[in-house]
Amino acid sequence: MALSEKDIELKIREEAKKALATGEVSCVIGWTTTRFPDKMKPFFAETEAECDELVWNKYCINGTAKYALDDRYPSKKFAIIARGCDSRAINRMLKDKQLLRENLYIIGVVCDGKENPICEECQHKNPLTYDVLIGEPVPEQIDEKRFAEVEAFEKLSPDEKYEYWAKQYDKCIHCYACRNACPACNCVECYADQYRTGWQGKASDRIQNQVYGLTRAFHVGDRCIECGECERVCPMGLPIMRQTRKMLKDINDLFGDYECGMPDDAMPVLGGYTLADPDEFM
Amino acid sequence: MKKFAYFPGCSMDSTAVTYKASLEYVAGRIGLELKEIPDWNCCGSTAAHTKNEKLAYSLAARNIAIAEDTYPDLDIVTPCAACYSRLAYAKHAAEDEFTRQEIERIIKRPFKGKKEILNFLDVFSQEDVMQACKENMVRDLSGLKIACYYGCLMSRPRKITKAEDIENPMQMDKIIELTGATAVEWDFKTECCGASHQVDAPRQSRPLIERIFRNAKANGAQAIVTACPLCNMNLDMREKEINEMFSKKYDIPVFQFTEILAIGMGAGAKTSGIHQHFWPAFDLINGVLRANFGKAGK
Amino acid sequence: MARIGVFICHCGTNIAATVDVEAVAAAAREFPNVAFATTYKYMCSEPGQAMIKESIEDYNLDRIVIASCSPRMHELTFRKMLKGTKINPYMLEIANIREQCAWVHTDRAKATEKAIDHVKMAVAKVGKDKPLTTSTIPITKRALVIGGGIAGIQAALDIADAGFDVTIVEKEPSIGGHMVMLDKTFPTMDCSACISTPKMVDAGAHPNITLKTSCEVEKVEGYVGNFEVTIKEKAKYVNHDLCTGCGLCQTKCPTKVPSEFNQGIGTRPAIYIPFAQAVPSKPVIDPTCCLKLTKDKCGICEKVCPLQAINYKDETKYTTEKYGAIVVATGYELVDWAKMYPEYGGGKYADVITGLQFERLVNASGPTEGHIVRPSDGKEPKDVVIVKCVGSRDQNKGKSYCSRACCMYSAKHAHQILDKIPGSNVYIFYMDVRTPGKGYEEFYDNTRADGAQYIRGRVSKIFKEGDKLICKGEDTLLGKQVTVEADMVILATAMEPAANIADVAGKLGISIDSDRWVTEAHPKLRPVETQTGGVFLCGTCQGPKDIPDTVAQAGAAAAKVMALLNHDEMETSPMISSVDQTKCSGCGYCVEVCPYKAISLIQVPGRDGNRKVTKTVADVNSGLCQGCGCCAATCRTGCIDLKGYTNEQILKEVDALCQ
Amino acid sequence: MSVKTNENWEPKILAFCCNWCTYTGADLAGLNRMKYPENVRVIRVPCSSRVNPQFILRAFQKGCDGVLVCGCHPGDCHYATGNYFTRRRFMLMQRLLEYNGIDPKRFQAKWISGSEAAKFRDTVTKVSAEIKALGPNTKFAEPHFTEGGDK
Amino acid sequence: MEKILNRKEGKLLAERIAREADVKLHECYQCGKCSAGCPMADAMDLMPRQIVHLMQLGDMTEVMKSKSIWLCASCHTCVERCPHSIDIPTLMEKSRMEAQRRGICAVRDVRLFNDIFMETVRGFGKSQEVILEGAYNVTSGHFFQDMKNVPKMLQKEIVRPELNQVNAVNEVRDIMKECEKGGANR
Repeated sequence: MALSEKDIELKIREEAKKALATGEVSCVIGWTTTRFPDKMKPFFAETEAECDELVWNKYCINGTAKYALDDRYPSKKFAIIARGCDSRAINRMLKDKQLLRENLYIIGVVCDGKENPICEECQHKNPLTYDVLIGEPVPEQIDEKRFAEVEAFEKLSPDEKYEYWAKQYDKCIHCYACRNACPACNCVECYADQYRTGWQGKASDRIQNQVYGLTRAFHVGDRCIECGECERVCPMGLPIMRQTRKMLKDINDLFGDYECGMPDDAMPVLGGYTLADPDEFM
Repeated sequence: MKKFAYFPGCSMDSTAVTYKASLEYVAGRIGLELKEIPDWNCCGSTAAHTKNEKLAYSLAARNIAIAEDTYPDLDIVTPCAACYSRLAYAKHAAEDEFTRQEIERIIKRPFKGKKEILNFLDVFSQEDVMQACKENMVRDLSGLKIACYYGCLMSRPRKITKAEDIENPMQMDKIIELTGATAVEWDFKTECCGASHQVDAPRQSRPLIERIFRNAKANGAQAIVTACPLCNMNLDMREKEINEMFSKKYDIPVFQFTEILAIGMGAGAKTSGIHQHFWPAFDLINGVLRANFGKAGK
Repeated sequence: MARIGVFICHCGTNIAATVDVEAVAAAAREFPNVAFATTYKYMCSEPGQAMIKESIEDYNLDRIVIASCSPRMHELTFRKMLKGTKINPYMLEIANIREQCAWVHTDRAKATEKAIDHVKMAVAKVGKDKPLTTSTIPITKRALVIGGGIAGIQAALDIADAGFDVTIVEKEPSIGGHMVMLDKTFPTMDCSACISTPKMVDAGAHPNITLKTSCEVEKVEGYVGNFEVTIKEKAKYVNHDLCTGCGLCQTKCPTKVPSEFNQGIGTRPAIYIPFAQAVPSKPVIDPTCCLKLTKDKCGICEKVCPLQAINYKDETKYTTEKYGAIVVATGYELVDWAKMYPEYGGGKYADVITGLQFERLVNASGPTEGHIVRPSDGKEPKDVVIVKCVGSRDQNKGKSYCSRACCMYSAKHAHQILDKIPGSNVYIFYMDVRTPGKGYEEFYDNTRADGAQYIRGRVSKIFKEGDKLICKGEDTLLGKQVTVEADMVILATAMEPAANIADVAGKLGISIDSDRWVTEAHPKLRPVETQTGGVFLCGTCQGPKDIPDTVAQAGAAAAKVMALLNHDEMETSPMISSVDQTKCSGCGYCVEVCPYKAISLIQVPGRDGNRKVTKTVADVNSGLCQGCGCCAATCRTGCIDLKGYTNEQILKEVDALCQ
Repeated sequence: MSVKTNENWEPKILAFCCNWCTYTGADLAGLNRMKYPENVRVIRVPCSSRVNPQFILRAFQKGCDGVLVCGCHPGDCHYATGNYFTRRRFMLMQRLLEYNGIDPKRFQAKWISGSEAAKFRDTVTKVSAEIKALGPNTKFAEPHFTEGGDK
Repeated sequence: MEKILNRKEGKLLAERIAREADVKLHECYQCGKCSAGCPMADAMDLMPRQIVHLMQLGDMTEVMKSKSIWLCASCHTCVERCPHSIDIPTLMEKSRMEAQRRGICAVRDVRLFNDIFMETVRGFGKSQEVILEGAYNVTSGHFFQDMKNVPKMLQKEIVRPELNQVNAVNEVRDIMKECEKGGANR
């Protein structure tokens, strides 16, 4: 029998307290209320009392995993309340060697979707990596339409495509919110901040934004876990996933089934090769 | 115990009386349920694929299609090596989607071609069936030296039969050893007996039989055991002729492996079918049983 | 502020005829930071070089661009020239205005424009050049030879004779390999043992050679000139320092198992010296069959040993040593034909033997003292069939390649049988007879003259009837089936690389092909080198070959090793990757893409705000890095960069082109 | 003035060539006095795998009309495996650029060995013609390059 | 003898047959292992190896005229032992069909037997061994072949007089009719 929302919330608090009680965990990363009933915010519970402020409802939409990068050299463990997407984010950062598994205590929670449009496409409602699991695992769905949007867009003419993106990048304010939210954007120092090398201009004009957008798509494209945080945090509403999904679609087409954030040892596509790869450059 | 969709093949209803009798007896003893495919037709045998590839696939496929419809959960088993080969070929052909659709069009039935096609050696070498046979043994055939003859179509071509060892298969050897008989090591287990040409090119194909007898004899076999009505008839019926033709005195009765099993399970001469052989077989079996009679054990 | 000098070469009229060199110079003077630009007839000539040197002094230049022929032509020349000046040799860029401009264009205006662009790009790039110094790495003047067959022995002797220390690692208890098993060698028919055992003794006694038998390479670290190799020494259970090799123990040992050296024909005890001429000629105990070690019974050898050299408690030992160069000479094995060819009896007939087994049969020191007899009943065979290409040239069942030596040794076997057994018949089933070697065709001729029957066709089946092995083949020249009733059949089985070659190759970082043969650096021009610097190869680990080719290749590999070890130190290219460890995230993707295993993740002290922390960052081994730059393009942060082709430089070049 | 109709307009094409194969092949083309259009500029890199996809973006941004990346044939890489990475990177890059409205002819990759001088000539000639037909790159370039195109 | 195909057509035909049989003709290097193990080789006028060689040469006339293509027992010994797994039985089978289409038949009895076999299947849906043997003996002129065994068969009740027939025999006839449309049969 499925647990109710309230049951899960209580269990989360219980597990959070247990985790803190071990003394090995410095804080539990989860969600708490704001003054708006339909907005929850990320929350770091550091004491037992604070654990009772942790909540679980359909407005808990922020990703929790990336906060673990706030302290890259923690003296104690972080406990993370992780839904399927968060667990994939954690796997991403583990594989990118930005987190150490022994520094994490993962409280997995089976999630049936939040008030977040990306959840409709979710292929992993069950956490993939966890130390303790709350809720009964549910059957996973396969999102048949994963690349439908990309496929439709591919059919446009080059000019139409360009016009579309030009309009989008004209809107972009170069705020890097997408980067800051993205679990795959986990470099210590982003290429875009390295002005001396001159990879990237600071200005927020169409060209610079395009360069940034494409570079980012290429940097995370083969590691994207499709959590949709980039689009969610974008203040200008850019369809950022549409770029990374394109990369993922091509990878699927060219190199076989591909999904990131899985608990396996597979290298990202651009970090490897096979002799049997297709060749178009003969 | 186990159920199969059963494709007897034309020979089972005519010349392969001994196979039919002994198979029914053994199946009954170990509780093997054989559901005959309703209104089956000839698989086409060698003649069809000599003449027309499409026809060869389609004739065989009709039987598979009926089995798919009538017994959706059962694997198909057939006693005849040629039928086995033709059915397996049809299944193999269906892997090509275009061919599969073409066959469907011709036979006017849905045809998936996913069913497992088995011969009776496959069935009897399954562990639980072996166990059941073992439990039902009441006679000891120790001392009987047998050359197991598999023929070509049970093992070749490998892409169709998926056989592990095509030069020296061991399935039948293991099965007949359940009776206490010894399977001799010999070299002509899978050499062709020329059955398909014995009628239309007898002069050229008789020597193929002779070399099988010769090698079996050279390796000390007293009897040859087959698992196919065609091979069986070909060897058994023509042994006398071979002896005359090549001035030899082979005295090697030819059995179906099910006959040996049936004898081991206690079947009489009539039930097991050994009285219906062309080359007399009764004396050999009788001798072995007499020699073992009274020995400790069974 | 950089002060750049630009020197434009006329190359006689090679450049000047198509490119307006003066216009290029004029344009160059306008580029930022260009302090001086001029042209000259032949920049690479003595006076040209002198002019550049003078200009560096006169105009106080700190970097230069030379617009001339391809950098592949004279980059090194000009670098050498700069060594005598105040400018670092790497503060130089070449603009290719000959091969890729003047020679391929005819329109003078457009060619000039392109030349100007090339100079502009070079100027932009040179502005970001940094002085680089070639570092030198010391070279350990010792060589490791993996494999103690004739290839390894020959290579080791050659290297040792040049005065360098050599270690031979051999997995068997004695060196010698396959050659010492052979009876005679074609085409000269000299005794194989007689020519190979002296070499073994030489290797054993050479002051510069250390033999490590019963040993295998466990781990290889480091790079050319500086390998650190861990060698695993399997337990011998006999103290070779005490043992004198009297051999008493092996005569008393009650255990008998098939002898590896005699290819299963004949037996050996559990404590054994593999063969009479073994080097070292001291026994080891086989722990898989020794009664004492398997069942804690017996112990006779310990009792009879006059020197108490037996030690049942012996254990596997590991030693680590430094070497400057490694020679791979792991040799071959015969394919397991019995698994591949059930139609030849699949191994159930004792009288169907391999060529190597025949070598032991016919060898005077072999189990039959050189009498050719059937292993099954000891009778002398009268009719012998030799089947060639068993496992070779057979995609379906074996290997697609030709094993090269079989044609000749089969002829040799035929000759030996006909010679030793009067009235015998030898039938050789063949597809093609391949005799490309000095004296080989003549040998084949002689074998036919001896009476060997060559039948062109592959045998389809070998079976037994009575005492005879029936071989069925087709005489393809007659177009008829033929049957030979043989007493014995010799199969010329295919060679394949040593079973553990993939493992060895993995440890050394060298590549193997789809048949597992070791890949040479270039099949024609670098036949004894591998992709990894300092690792060389010789013998049959590279592909099937006969003894003369093997020995020649061993000498070649030895020469390469000597050329390397002759230097005290070697220069490494400074144009390699380096990591800005303050920015590195330690994701390790560069580690994955590096073909030379030159990058590793290391722990370094760092700061996080005010805290002292330990960071994990990438680190480049300058000895291993070859400067391909794949890592630099993989790094998202851009913190790993390729010196001489930095991100900044290439971006500047791109920008310069478009301005 | 519309640049596209200007018959004198010459595209700017950038070619990244690996030192061991394609750059050698290009030198050989020179040695053999082969002829090809003048509008290609070569940047020498040690290996095609040195080419960061961001270099290509930069080239378009700065007004290049076409970019070519050339390296050794797969299996022949001087550094053993570099071009296998190149192959993956740029197959994806090409598709991503197309997806953003850039004609795939503007960014091409090709394997050209040190002996394939003719292939170098043919490739460069073909790419040059293709890009000339496409006209100047206006989609990605910084604004001042899109107006007029002349420097 | 009259040439039925000229060289070029033969080449094309050989290539087509090879393609359909998934055989790369060039792979055969004429080692003869196929023919060495072929049980029918003694009766064949051309060795299986020679059939492949003729196909390499594109001389399909010789191939189609040969007895070998009719005598192949499809035992597949050759394929399994071939170093290149060349599917000779399929090459033979397809050549045989081509020969039939052109009315060439070097071994009349084999074709006769196959034809009668298929006619009994057309008549009854199953093969009838007694009718088959009888009809074959009559049409081929080998009246007494295997007749010695008949009394024994009857005596031991090995064959019975009743006929086996498929109820939906029309279905089988339709299948045959449909397959024979393109004239593949003849």
